[in-house]
Amino acid sequence: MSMLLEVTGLHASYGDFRVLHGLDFSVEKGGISTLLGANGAGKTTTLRALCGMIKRSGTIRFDGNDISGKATEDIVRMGVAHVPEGRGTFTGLTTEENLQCGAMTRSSRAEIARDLEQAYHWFPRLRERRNQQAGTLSGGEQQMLAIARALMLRPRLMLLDEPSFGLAPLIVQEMFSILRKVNQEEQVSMLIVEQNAGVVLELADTAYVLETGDIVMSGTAAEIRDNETIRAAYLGY
Amino acid sequence: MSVNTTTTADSPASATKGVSLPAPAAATGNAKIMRTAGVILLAIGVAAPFLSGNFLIFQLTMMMIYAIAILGLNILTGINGQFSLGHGAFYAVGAYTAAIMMDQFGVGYLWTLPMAGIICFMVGFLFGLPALRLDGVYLALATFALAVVTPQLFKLSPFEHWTSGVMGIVISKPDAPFGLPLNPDQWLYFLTFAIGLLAYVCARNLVGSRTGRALMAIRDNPIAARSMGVNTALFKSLAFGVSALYTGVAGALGAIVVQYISPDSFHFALSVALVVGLVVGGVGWLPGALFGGAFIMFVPNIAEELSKGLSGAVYGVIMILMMYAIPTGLGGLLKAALGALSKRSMTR
Amino acid sequence: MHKRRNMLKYMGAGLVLSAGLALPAISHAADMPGVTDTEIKLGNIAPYSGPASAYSTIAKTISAYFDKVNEEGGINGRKVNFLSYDDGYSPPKAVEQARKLVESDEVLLIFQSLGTPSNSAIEKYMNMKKVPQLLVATGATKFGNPKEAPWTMGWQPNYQSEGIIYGRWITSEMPDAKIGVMYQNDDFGKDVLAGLKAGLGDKADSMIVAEASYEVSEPVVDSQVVKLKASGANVFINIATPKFAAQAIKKAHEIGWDATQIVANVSTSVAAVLTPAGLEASTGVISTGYLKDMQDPQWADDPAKKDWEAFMDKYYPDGNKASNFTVYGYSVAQTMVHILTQAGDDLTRENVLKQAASMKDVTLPLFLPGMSMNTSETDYFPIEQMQLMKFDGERWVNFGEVISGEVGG
Amino acid sequence: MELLAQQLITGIATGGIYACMALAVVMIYQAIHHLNFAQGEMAMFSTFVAWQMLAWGVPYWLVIPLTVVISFAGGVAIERLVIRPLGDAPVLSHIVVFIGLFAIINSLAGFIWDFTIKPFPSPFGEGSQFGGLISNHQIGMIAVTMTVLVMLFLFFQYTRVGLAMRAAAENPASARLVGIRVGWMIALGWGMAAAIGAIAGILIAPIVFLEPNMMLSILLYGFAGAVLGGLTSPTGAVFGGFMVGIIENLAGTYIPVIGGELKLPIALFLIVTVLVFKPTGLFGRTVVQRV
Repeated sequence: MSMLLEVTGLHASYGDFRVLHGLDFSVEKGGISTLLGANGAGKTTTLRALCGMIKRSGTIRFDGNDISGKATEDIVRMGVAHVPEGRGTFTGLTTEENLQCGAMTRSSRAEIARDLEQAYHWFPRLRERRNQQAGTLSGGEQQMLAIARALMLRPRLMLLDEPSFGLAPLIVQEMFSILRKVNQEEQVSMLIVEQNAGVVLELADTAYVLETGDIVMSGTAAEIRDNETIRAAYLGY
Repeated sequence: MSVNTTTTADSPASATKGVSLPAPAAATGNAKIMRTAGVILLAIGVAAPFLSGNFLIFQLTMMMIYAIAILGLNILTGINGQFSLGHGAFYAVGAYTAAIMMDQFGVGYLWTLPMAGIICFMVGFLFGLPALRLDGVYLALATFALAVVTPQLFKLSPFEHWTSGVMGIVISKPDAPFGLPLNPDQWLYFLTFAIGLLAYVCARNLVGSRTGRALMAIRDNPIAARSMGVNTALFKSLAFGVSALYTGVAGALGAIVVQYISPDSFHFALSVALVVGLVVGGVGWLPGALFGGAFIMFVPNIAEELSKGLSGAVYGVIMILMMYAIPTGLGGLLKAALGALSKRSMTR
Repeated sequence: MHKRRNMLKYMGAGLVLSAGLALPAISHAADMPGVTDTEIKLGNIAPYSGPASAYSTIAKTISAYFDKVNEEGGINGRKVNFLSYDDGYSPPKAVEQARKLVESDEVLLIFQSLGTPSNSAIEKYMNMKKVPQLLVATGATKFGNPKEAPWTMGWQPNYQSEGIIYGRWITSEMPDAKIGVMYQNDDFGKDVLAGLKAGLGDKADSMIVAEASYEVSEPVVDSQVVKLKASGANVFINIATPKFAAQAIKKAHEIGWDATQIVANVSTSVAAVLTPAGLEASTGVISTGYLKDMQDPQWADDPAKKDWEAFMDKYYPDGNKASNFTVYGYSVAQTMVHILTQAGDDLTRENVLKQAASMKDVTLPLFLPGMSMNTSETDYFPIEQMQLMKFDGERWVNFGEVISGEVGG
Repeated sequence: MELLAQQLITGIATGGIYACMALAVVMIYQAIHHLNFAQGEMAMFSTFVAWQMLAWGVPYWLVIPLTVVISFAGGVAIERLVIRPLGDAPVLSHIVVFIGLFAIINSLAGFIWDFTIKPFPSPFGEGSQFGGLISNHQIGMIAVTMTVLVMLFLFFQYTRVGLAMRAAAENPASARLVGIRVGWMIALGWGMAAAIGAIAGILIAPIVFLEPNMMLSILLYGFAGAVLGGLTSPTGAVFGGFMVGIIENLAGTYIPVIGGELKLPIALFLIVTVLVFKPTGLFGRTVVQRV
């Protein structure tokens, strides 16, 4: 089984305050892993640490290369797309400009144009809003824009931070079905951080449960999903 | 642009910002260090005029005057989070208030100080009202405009009768009262020293008071402050007023000590110097004002010693190097040092 | 009156105290501070930084001139130690530097401190300390008042008498003139304007049809020139410092305003004013002068110019020969040397002041022919003569008599 | 009526100077969200560089592109060498560094070229229009300003680098997440601001004459114009610059007694008033954000 992302002993801190205390987890090539846990467990921090947005230590292997010392831009350029908490929309740019930004690291204009069409194919609502200031989009539209923008990178790994946050259940369903299609058709691996464990466990292969900066449980999504104790103790559903 | 203020040991806000406060034992240790430093400083301050020549006394007096002005700016910027590039204007208003009262109405110099304070408070408060609507760079420009415009107002022909226009006003230096055995330089030194001390104590009390907490709440999170029922408009204008009061008193003292004022005394470079002093001393750290005052008083002289033709360049280089070495000012450096110290004492 | 008494009281107290507390102000060489057997210490304050830093050229020239004097053996065997400090054109800083020079460096005197505000700021202090403040670099009329400030003396022709000369000339030559005045809104502009009005006498109100002031903080003065032309004036009096004077001359030419133009003496440099403004635009401009313009071809073969050039080449090679500040600095330094030479070995402050106040027909190589300096205990204006001159497109041509201004006569 | 027309035209001519500078101000604001107090001095220094090359006999048509290139490199160098080491120091520390830069550049220029005013030749030759109210140079200057404005618009709207710069300025964290090298975008912003400043300096110098303090007050007017128009909009900045020139001239001419003495204060007062009612300036865009 070959791993696309292998993390061992990941530590991270904000100033003097340690947030992560040595995490080990991985994402298979073509697979989907999820990090579950309550608010403040360190999920977002984990994604930020992976991307080099905060100071971290430990080994992070992406496709065999250690990226733990690399700058965010360089990690992104290797094919890691991060859909951040709060979606990271460029609110002052139009929808289409946001998507163009997603393809900033690529050079072939023809391919970019093709991918833009593909993005609109997946998210038709965005096509309608293509010349609108992105800040005026609804929450669901902005989340779709964030995912579509990440796809414009042609990523090999997508890091998604609470994609369902603040969205209506119907939209969440729609979005996760698109994510499944992306995963299957484009072979994009994913690491999804979620509080909404019920939905994400349907999608993921592997799941890790995080509590105050430590992984307290891991296993296949099915195992976690079917374990009453875990559900009651950590996932609250 | 939001003004990033460094929180310091003085402000309770540091606790909410996730900076770990030193343990109580260490805190008293720090307080002890600070108190000892304060007492030593005080002793030096009292002894200085008897140990040095009149010229140095004059320089030290000017340094303290700038420190009082910077203290005022610190209340606005450090405590309330509003920005001003135009405090030289309030300094000028204070100076002119004092000079006109003494020159035109023969008022005793001591009485001009509270009057300068009151007038500057009003001017500051009124200026603070429109400034409420402005943020960041816009406020910076509005205050900068104030600094540029004020000297021009003082030479307006309709006011020339009081201001003497471009010729300026010459003032007499007061003698020491009650037959104190002090020469005028020494006496003004002690007067400034006492007023500076008073100003500092008042500022400290202000910071510790409910008003002070409200001001800091506005700085750290204006929306939350408003939702907690703080009248942000009133408090922000008030901060402008109090800040202008301090700077105005400093201006009045400056006029008396220098014995002369003219529109050229208050070029906008003065406002810029005050900001430099504020940042070098440490934004939000009240004692930093003294170091800021020392910086803007003495460093240009050092620069001039190094190179006359390039004194401006040398001063600029020193400024930039300071910002590399201590980006959060002396206050930030001291805080970090004390933090490290208390951490070590904790592990012990 | 009341104030004066206070001042006296203070002075008494100050003396007693400084003696009592053993401050080091009066110690060695009590009667000749700043002077040893080998050295004379002179102080100076100039704006090396800040908005007026252009003027620092004067102090640099003076410093270079004293290098020359020292190399040639000094003054009566003593070398001049010229201490020049920066005040950035800020009065509070000027006070600080003056006190440093007097109390810490213990100079014999301060000379050529620059600018009306800075000199106003230190005047009281200097007189209280009885330290000469000689040949100050400003033409403000107030620095020539031996009754109120016996230790303060000017040098250059004062601004008011310059204005008076223009006023007189207009009343006699152009009695029907309609005058538009542009002036810098500071002591210089207002002083010349006041002199002009005095010179015009009771016709001032009717003859001056428009006034427009400008601030040094303004980038351009186009608006003022356009406004003055619109007033219908046929005489344009341009009381401005070099940059603005040049702009105004250029603008007046561009808008085709064919008024008789008068430009203030501070802005007569061919290289720094008239050439930037355009020589064609400058043709016919009238002003007054007392120093030779070294860029003016009529002095090409003048031996005094050769001396000056040799001095510049040897002692101030970085200096800009096109700047008439160097001519000014050279001449004022020569005046100082003259005074100190006259004082001989009696270099007390009192005697130096006395020598400064007793110049009789002293002339300098770079003075226009016929000019001289005269002072007395009641006349603290060394240079009071000026001559009208007109620019012919290439050089200044003097015309009329050498005129004497009467202020403080 | 004639005077009104004259003052309007003069105001536009003078406003062209401010517009030119305001454009440079907005350029750097877009990149770093600060007002750079050293900007005027940088422009002045660039102009001296151009003057020096002319004095050495380099032909005019070569001097301008050379100066622009040198200034661009200088701007990038200042960002890399002086600003970058500051990292994420507080805003006020940045401002002190700008003040320091201001002092250094001003002092250095005075040291190298001294303070005597120097005429600077106009690329558009002598001569004037409208009875001398506006010189050919000023018309040329306005045309160049407009051209630069259009080019900037095209650059930001239609090139990938322009888009990347906008993205980096608006949300640096997100920009990094799409692989934009934000640090270099900021350096690029400095370079472009310096280059535009150089053009502004070369255009302004023939009017106000070249000397180290020539930008001291123009920068303030440039700020005023930029803020009036809205710091987020180059078009607004140019418009604001012209407005400041016109307001100032009309106030100086028509407000009795104190008008002439208070040209600048009146203009600034009006601007602050505008800001009070429209805090982002006339053309400023408020970014709408739905939560």
